[in-house]
Amino acid sequence: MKTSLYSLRYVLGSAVNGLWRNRTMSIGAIITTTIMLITLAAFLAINDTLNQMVSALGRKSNLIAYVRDDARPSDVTRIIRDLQGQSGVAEVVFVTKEDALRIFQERFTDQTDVIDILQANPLPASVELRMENPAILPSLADELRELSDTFETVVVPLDVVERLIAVSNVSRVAGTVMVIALTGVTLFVVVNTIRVAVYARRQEIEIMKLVGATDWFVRGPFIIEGAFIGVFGATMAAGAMVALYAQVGPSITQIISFLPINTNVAYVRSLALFIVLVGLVVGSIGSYFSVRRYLAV
Amino acid sequence: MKTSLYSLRYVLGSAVNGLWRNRTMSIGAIITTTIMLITLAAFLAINDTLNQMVSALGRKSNLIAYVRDDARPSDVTRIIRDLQGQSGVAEVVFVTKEDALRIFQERFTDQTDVIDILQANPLPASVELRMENPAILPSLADELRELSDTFETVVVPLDVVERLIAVSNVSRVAGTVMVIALTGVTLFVVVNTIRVAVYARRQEIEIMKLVGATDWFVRGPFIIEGAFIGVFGATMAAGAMVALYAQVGPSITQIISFLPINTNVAYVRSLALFIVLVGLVVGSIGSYFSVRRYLAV
Amino acid sequence: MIVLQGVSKTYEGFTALSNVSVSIARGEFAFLIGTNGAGKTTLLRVLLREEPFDQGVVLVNGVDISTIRGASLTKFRRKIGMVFQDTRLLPNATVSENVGLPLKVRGRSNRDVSMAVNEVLKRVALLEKASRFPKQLSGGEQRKVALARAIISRPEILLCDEPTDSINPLHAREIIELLLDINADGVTTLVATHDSDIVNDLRRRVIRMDAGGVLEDMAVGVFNTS
Amino acid sequence: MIVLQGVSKTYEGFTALSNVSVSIARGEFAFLIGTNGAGKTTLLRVLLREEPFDQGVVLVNGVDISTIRGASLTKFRRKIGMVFQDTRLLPNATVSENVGLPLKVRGRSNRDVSMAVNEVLKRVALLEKASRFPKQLSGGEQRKVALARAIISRPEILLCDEPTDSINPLHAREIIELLLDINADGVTTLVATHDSDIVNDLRRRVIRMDAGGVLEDMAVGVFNTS
Ligand SMILES: Nc1ncnc2c1ncn2[C@@H]1O[C@H](COP(=O)(O)OP(=O)(O)OP(=O)(O)O)[C@@H](O)[C@H]1O
Ligand SMILES: Nc1ncnc2c1ncn2[C@@H]1O[C@H](COP(=O)(O)OP(=O)(O)OP(=O)(O)O)[C@@H](O)[C@H]1O
Ligand SMILES: [Mg+2]
Ligand SMILES: [Mg+2]
Repeated sequence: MKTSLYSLRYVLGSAVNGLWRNRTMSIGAIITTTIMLITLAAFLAINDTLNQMVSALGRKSNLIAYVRDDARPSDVTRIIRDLQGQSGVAEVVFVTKEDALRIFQERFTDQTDVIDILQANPLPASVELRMENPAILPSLADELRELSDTFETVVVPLDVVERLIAVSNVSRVAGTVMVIALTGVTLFVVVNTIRVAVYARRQEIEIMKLVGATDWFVRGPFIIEGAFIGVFGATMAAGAMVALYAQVGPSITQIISFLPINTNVAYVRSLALFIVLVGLVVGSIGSYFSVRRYLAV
Repeated sequence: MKTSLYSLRYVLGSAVNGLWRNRTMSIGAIITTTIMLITLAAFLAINDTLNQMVSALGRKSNLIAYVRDDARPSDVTRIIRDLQGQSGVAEVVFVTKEDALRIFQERFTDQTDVIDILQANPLPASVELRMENPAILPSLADELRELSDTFETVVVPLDVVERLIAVSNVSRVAGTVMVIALTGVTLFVVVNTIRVAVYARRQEIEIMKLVGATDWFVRGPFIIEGAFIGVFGATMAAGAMVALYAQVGPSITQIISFLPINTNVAYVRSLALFIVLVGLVVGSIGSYFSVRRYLAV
Repeated sequence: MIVLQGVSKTYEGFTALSNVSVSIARGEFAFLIGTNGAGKTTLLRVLLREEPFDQGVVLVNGVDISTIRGASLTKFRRKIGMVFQDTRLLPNATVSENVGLPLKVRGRSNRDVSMAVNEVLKRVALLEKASRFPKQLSGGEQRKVALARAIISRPEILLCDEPTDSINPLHAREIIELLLDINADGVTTLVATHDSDIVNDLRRRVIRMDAGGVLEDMAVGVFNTS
Repeated sequence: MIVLQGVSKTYEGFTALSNVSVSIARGEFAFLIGTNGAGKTTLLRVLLREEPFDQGVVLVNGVDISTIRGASLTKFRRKIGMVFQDTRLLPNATVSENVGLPLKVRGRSNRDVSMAVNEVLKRVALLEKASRFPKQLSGGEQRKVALARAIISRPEILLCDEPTDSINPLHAREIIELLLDINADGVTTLVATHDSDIVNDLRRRVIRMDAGGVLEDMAVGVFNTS
């Protein structure tokens, strides 16, 4: 018990000494960790933003279901309520016959006479959808077409929708692949840096073993050093990220004010926490494995 | 002369030895260089693709100029020719009165009677633009509005245009910032790796200086080693990139076949060449500066 | 008891020990001499289980050391104090930390360690340089630190590889006296050396090696320098 | 001609040389002796311009060495061969490469270098270990390589820091004879050593240092070991 307490103190003191006395390596490793994690965090944030942007663009796309003049208003109301509850649908707008006429007149201001000569308003009322997830548009359109008592035609500007779906799929897949790849790269580079730092101190490890140190006695300080490098690098990365978000976030939100970009504190905080956790785990595990091969003395 | 020739041979031989005999460090540095440059190349490619995708989306957006019924056909033809020559304009389509009517009828299949009761076709002919660069739409619209002899109204679906301009600007700026940042990160990490490798061999440098070596005698092999690490890492990165492009390129092109994504050989080749060049320059210059501080013996 | 029976060892084809048989009783003091490259260091490294050997048996206190693994190896090495020919000080640890390492490794308290460090540094006259780093010491001072580290844990077996190298003759004698003191407490002591004066003065057991083999084993040995 | 006038040197507050004045004629042979930490190594490092000094003047062939910079420093060092106390071999270079380095550095052809390397390795009896790396050599063998590297370029001045450390007495004598040979060709030779037998045998000039100062300067010196 006493022994392990003393050892704990030794491990911590030894780790601090190790970091300080090998500071060229330590600083190199910390800076590498910092910038790799900043890169990763920035990429996560940008990927997230781009995904949101693409989804938001998709939301513009719509489905228009023209309502039969003889449809039952209660049916229409019910369907609209159903649609509003449907996941993937962002907004449901009901355009009355009068609205349709007004829009038509606004568009063709110089041809009001065309309409004026008609006895009745020839334009139908319509239900217009703005989508959260344009991918479900085709099937939704089919469903609505079945309701032929209510709807005359269901128009889906299909080419735009397809393009948006394709773009958003590609960008989502590309983003996910890049996030995974960049995470891998970050882990690899950080671990490699630690590996090289440990390699440069392999003789220390051998000497300690020859003097009667257990594997854990040797490993301990190295793992703490690695953890410290990871956490310190990650904290600097997280700090830089939070600062950047505070600076850049609002101006992005302003430029594309119509898009609900995530710049809220909770999201940034959890991203920062995640980054620090990654640093801790990668640093300590990286050290553990880096030291291992030199322990076989 | 003879001396410098022998030295050249020495420098090359010495560099090869140095790489091999410090292979833990060399391999670490090469792998780091490789994956950093792969990341950079992938990012350049993805950024380029996304920019193209966003631009292509922008192209869907259009400007519709409704032609006066009494406009002079020769004016319209001339304007269309001018517009086709204008940079930023992707496509110019002339929709005749008859086309307009047909489109209207197709859209409102059940209201053909509405039109039928009209004595004449009330819909105007129009010139529709698909833009390469939606940013110039507003000014272009103003120009066309001036031609009030020819055009009745010029309609620009402004909200969509504005959003697209904003999104494409943000994504272009974000992309450029990320490319610059990632280039910086890549250079930094590669240089840092080389710096650490040189640090681990600082005593060699001191010994050589004490034995009467000139600075260039010491530097030479290190610079060649750095250059080799850079070029080798970059070549692997470039190879991986070309292979990936060959694999992934076609399927992306297929998924979003409507977008003219750059997967052509020339582009990939120049990107690969660029990456190798970056490796060469960063490796050798990184070594040069890393060795410098230990030469002051 | 250290017993070597027909021990051979090659480094990548080069024979460094060939058919070495020698035994050293518990509490014995012996010199290991021989030309450069005779195999003295190799023999000591084999005894510490730093280097494996190819043939033969090495018994320490009756245990075949080639079978020792893992935690037992750590325990085994804690019985041994070694002065390495190339000192092998931790470059990034102070003199105190280097000397105290064998005790730290055993989990001793900071107070115990620093008391022991002070005592042993006093014996090699390096107390005032306790907070230096190895490269801030002269060559002889570094070797004294290495010696201090080897003896601080009061090992059962003391292996000294050229303990008086780079050491001034006056201090060298003091160091040998120190080793004899320690040996008098029952510590088996094996000293590889090129210092003929000391060997000839002490008239102790001398094992002379050459080309990897034991050439002579003299109970009261002399170091013939001509 | 080497002249030191009132040279002092401190390492971060610790005085390693204090007011040293000594002069060594061209072609002279002198031993530098003194207790551990006396300042012998420091003096040699000052002469190689490895370490700066704080006070006094050091003249080598009439040139104040503290003023030498850049390319002149390289030229200056090429006049000197040094055996470092800690050998300072390149760990990643073979014996041949280590020994040949001073010639490579001077831009000599591969043939010239390998001929010279062969010759000098023969003189220290290490020819058959030419392709080994330093850590594949015994301690004494490493020191011989360091000596070979110091003499291969036929320097004007030879500075040897414990050249017989870890070397078997028989070989030690050979090495000293080699140094005397070289000195006979007019090479100014300064040998820091703890080997009293050799110093007492040779009866050459002995400069005895203590605590950073010169205590004695004897034309025909003895090494008093009691
Ligand atoms: N790692 C190695 N690889 C190859 N040969 C080695 C290695 N280590 C030592 N040798 C060789 O083994 C022989 C014995 O070496 P050892 O170090 O045991 O000699 P020693 O008696 O201690 O010599 P010294 O008195 O010079 O210290 C030497 O010829 C040496 O060159
Ligand atoms: N870098 C340094 N920092 C602080 N003190 C140092 C440094 N190098 C040497 N010293 C001290 O300077 C003094 C002289 O050292 P030097 O190496 O010149 O001694 P020496 O005469 O060569 O001793 P030895 O015979 O043991 O080799 C010693 O007391 C040493 O502790
Ligand atoms: Mg030895
Ligand atoms: Mg010295």
